[in-house]
Amino acid sequence: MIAAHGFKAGEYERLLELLIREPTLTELGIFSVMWSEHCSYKSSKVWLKTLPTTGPRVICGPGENAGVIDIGDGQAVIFKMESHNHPSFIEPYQGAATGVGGIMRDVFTMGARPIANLNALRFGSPEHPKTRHLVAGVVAGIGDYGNCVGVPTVGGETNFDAGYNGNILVNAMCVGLARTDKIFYSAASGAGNPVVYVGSKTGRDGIHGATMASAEFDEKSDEKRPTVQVGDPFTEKLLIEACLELMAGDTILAIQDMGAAGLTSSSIEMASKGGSGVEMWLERVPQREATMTAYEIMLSESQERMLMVLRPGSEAAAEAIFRKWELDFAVVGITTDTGSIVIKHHGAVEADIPTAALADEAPQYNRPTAPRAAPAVIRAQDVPAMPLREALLKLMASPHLASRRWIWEQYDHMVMGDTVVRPGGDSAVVRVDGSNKALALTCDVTPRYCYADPYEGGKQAVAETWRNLTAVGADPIAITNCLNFGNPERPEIMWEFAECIRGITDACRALDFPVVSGNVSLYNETNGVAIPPTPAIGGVGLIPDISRIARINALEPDDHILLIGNHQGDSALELGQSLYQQLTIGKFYGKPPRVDLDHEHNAGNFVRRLIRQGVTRCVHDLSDGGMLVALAEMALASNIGLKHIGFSGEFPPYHAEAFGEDQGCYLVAIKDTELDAVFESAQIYSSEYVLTCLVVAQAGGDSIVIPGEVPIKLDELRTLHEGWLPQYMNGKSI
Amino acid sequence: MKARIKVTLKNGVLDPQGRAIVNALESLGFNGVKDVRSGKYIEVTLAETDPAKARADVERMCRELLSNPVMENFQFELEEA
Amino acid sequence: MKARIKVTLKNGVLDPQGRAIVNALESLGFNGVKDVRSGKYIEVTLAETDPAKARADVERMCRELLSNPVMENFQFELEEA
Amino acid sequence: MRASVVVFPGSNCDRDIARTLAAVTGRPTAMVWHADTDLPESDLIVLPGGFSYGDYLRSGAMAAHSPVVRAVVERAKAGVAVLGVCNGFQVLTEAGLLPGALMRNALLKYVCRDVTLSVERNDTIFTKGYEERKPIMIPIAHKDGCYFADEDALDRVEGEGRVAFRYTGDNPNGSRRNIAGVYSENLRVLGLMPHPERLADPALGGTDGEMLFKSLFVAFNR
Ligand SMILES: Nc1ncnc2c1ncn2[C@@H]1O[C@H](COP(=O)(O)OP(=O)(O)O)[C@@H](O)[C@H]1O
Ligand SMILES: [Mg+2]
Repeated sequence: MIAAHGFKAGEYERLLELLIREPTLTELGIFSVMWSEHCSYKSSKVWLKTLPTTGPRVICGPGENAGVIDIGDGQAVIFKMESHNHPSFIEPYQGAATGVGGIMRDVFTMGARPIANLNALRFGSPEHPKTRHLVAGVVAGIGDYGNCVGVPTVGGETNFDAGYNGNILVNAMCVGLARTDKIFYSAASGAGNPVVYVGSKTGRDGIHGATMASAEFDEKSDEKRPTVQVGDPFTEKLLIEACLELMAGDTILAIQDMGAAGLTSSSIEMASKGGSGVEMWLERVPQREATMTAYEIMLSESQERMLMVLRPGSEAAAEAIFRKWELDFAVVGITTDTGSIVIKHHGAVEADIPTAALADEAPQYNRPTAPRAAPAVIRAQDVPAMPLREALLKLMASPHLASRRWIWEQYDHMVMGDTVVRPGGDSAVVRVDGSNKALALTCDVTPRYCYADPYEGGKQAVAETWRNLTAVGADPIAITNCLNFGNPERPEIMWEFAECIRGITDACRALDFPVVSGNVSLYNETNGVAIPPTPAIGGVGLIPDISRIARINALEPDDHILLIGNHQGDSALELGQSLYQQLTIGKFYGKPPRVDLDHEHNAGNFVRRLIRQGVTRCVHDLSDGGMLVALAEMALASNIGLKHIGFSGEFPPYHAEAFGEDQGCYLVAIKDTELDAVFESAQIYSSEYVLTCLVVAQAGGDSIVIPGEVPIKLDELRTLHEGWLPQYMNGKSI
Repeated sequence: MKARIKVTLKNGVLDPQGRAIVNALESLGFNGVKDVRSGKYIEVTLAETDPAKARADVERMCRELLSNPVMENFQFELEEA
Repeated sequence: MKARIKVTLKNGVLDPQGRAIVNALESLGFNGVKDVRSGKYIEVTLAETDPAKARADVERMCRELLSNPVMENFQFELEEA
Repeated sequence: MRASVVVFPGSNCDRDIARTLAAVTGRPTAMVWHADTDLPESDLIVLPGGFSYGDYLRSGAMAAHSPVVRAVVERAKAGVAVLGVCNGFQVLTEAGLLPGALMRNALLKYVCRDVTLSVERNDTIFTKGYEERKPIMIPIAHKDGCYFADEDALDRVEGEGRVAFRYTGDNPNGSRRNIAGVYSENLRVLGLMPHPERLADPALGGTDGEMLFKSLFVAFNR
């Protein structure tokens, strides 16, 4: 029974010491979930503490339901990213849907109206028999949930890699908008205040797996078996409207969504943060089934529920709002000054635990780490040359780079009427309703870089996020993260984790880009095979004036395309971990490209200045696939050919220049009349900072003309680039 | 042969559609609706004429495609087409 | 009483869901699937104990809410709950 | 022009369309909660997009039976203009104010993207400002937008000049005869799947949708 509750060595003994007696079954369940990795962050906390989390705009950093950033004019952006990996592997549609629902609740709990969703998805290799089914289910689940709630899903990223065959990743991000004077927190201080339950009824959804093995239940009885969590986006929509309506007044003292471990973690977090206690009467909890036990009610993960502490006397007015929205509302307890959580069910005390034992006294580990050997630098000459045309066509049609339109067209990305830049570019741009300001939103990480060199990979994830925000003209202001790793009890995995954090930290410091919220998902492994380390970064940028932005698809005939950045730095002649390397050799290996953070900062600031000055309206950064791929993406998106492409190297093959994944570089479209001025300012800038600025292509025609090769018709390229994913999903290709 | 297949949610699995139907029926003035559970109905026409083989096939179709074993049950009847 | 209601598409109404199931069954290796029609299955539990009254009620529920006569037919069975 | 937007639980384009209406008319739009049966005096009643009552069972089916829609039907019969967009169109067909039904998209997936439409006639209160036959670009965003009616009904609707818009590029959802929107017999009730309110602001990439609201504005401010 104790083992079935997942305690690690020594943890149960610690529980006995704290409680000074044997726990009841309900108490055992409560300790089990509160001390789980998911709730306690026991393996990751020591490292998370090292992240930079402050800055002039930060109103609230990690620790609350979501991070809060000041965007001026009395407005705040509230955002967070969260994983729903395991549930999505078991039941992709519901798993992904409830992931979206959960992250939105984290955001509106704090008083924000959700205004945009993003999702970072990692699937196994396309050949794997489960992949197609998982992609279909996850995308439909995310779409159906967000579409119904009416929050636009404006971006994300999608990878296919055999490293996720047994453990897919579904990371959902939500961004909301609030008034800085109307932000709600979860700390329930003070005694004698009513504890109120609102939303859906409680059923046996997703109860901790331990119940399956617990003696009280008959495994054969279908009736009592915990069930898959089912999301109801309609109820979520009502819950958002009802909560925001109540939040317009001042009756809420504390509020907390019921996420993982439902009523247990929400009530304990509220009490422990507020230094109070709480007593609850479970028979008052709205229930879907007649015969639920205290254990089940406390551990249920039924969706679309919230817990709040109200100002005494305001219950009736609050209830009227929730009734209007046809939601359940029940006073289920009261705050106390005992410092304990007391759970009563029909008068019987089912649990009585000091909240400190569950929260502050939860186990914490500084787990051992063991590094892998550093990989070697892969020079251009180590990788065979393939004709550039052939390589470009193959890369653009590959699972890595093929268009994700099939995914984002299933998401309503326009509802709410403020989507200025839709999916398909570097960042989505969502206007702050009723103003000229906008937010830029993206999420990024390159897991193969993180595997090869976790420190560089962590840095790169932050830098790419920053770059994608810069590429649309935004000031990058803060990030959230979702750190997906394998089993932390293995020193190699713990090392990956620690190194990624170190990389993220250095990049955040150098780029003034604080971490304001995040989530950790460990144990993503099957049969001892872990996923590649995947610290997904979600970034938010601020655009002061939507008339001064750049897009990937604004190229016009005769525009010159400048490469701005450090393309001739030490990584220019490397191909380690590039998509091109995998295309020609069949695998990724060696050292990934490095990010020079000073350079990143300087190049980005220069590009942003050009956008703000109105000198360019078309920008795209270099990432997966390198320069030639970025050029082709810009041409396709704009539906204009490239009548000339030039390389700076002295002689062919130009494969490293074309496909090397150099960091900190942008393609910037400039009109002929502006060219001299841009060069001049680049020259002045580079007297102080390192900056390369050279013309690499000119727009025009309906083909991409690579020197010495047959021109590539845009239509042919488009068919290949747009074709792969729909054909794969139809079962017509691998 | 023809298989008439019903796919229903397992007990305890939330059925928001069923609940919505209850509410709608009530607002239409139907009192006394105690519960509604929603599911799928699928008719499959098979070339197979041997009942035993057809039964085995349909069983496998239900298990592998037509129902989601994590949250659904199925049952079916077979008849001459 | 309990009503077991099947709502099906009228003949001649295109059924892309059914079509997709045929394709999926084929790719799973089921040959000899001649046709699939997809529909809804709804179980309504009623407080009513009089079969005639229950029948009239369910008939009206189907007509007014549970099916859309533009494209769907319905049929149902009643049984003691 | 006095415009009212009906808000069902689950509506989610109500604010968007109210904002567009307010921008065009220069006065606030009345928002009518689904439980209210006394609609304010209105020249135009709008049923917005979204997922009314969760769109369970069939899209629009639950809303069609709500008290407020019964009141809308009364007004429509009295000649008041009614516009149903997306979910609003589904509600109007379910309520019997417009012919046909909206079924699951032929490709079974939700689809959100711009489509081009032909304006079939530019002599109604909704379309007077559009140039005849000039295609317009408006986004769609739906899973159940495949317009269906039997052949006789389709012939009748076409014969009576009640097709409002057709998809001119790829048919995005399998709609019969590429129909994207239809009128009532008196041409004062319009239902359409595309969202004109979504391209009515240059900052969002287009303004073709705005003319529908401007046409109404002109019609009611003669
Ligand atoms: N799962 C997804 N959901 C929504 N949009 C996605 C998803 N995956 C990719 N996209 C979109 O496709 C485009 C290309 O993605 P990506 O190649 O990751 O861009 P970048 O290289 O600029 O980070 C982006 O606009 C992104 O938002
Ligand atoms: Mg980019």
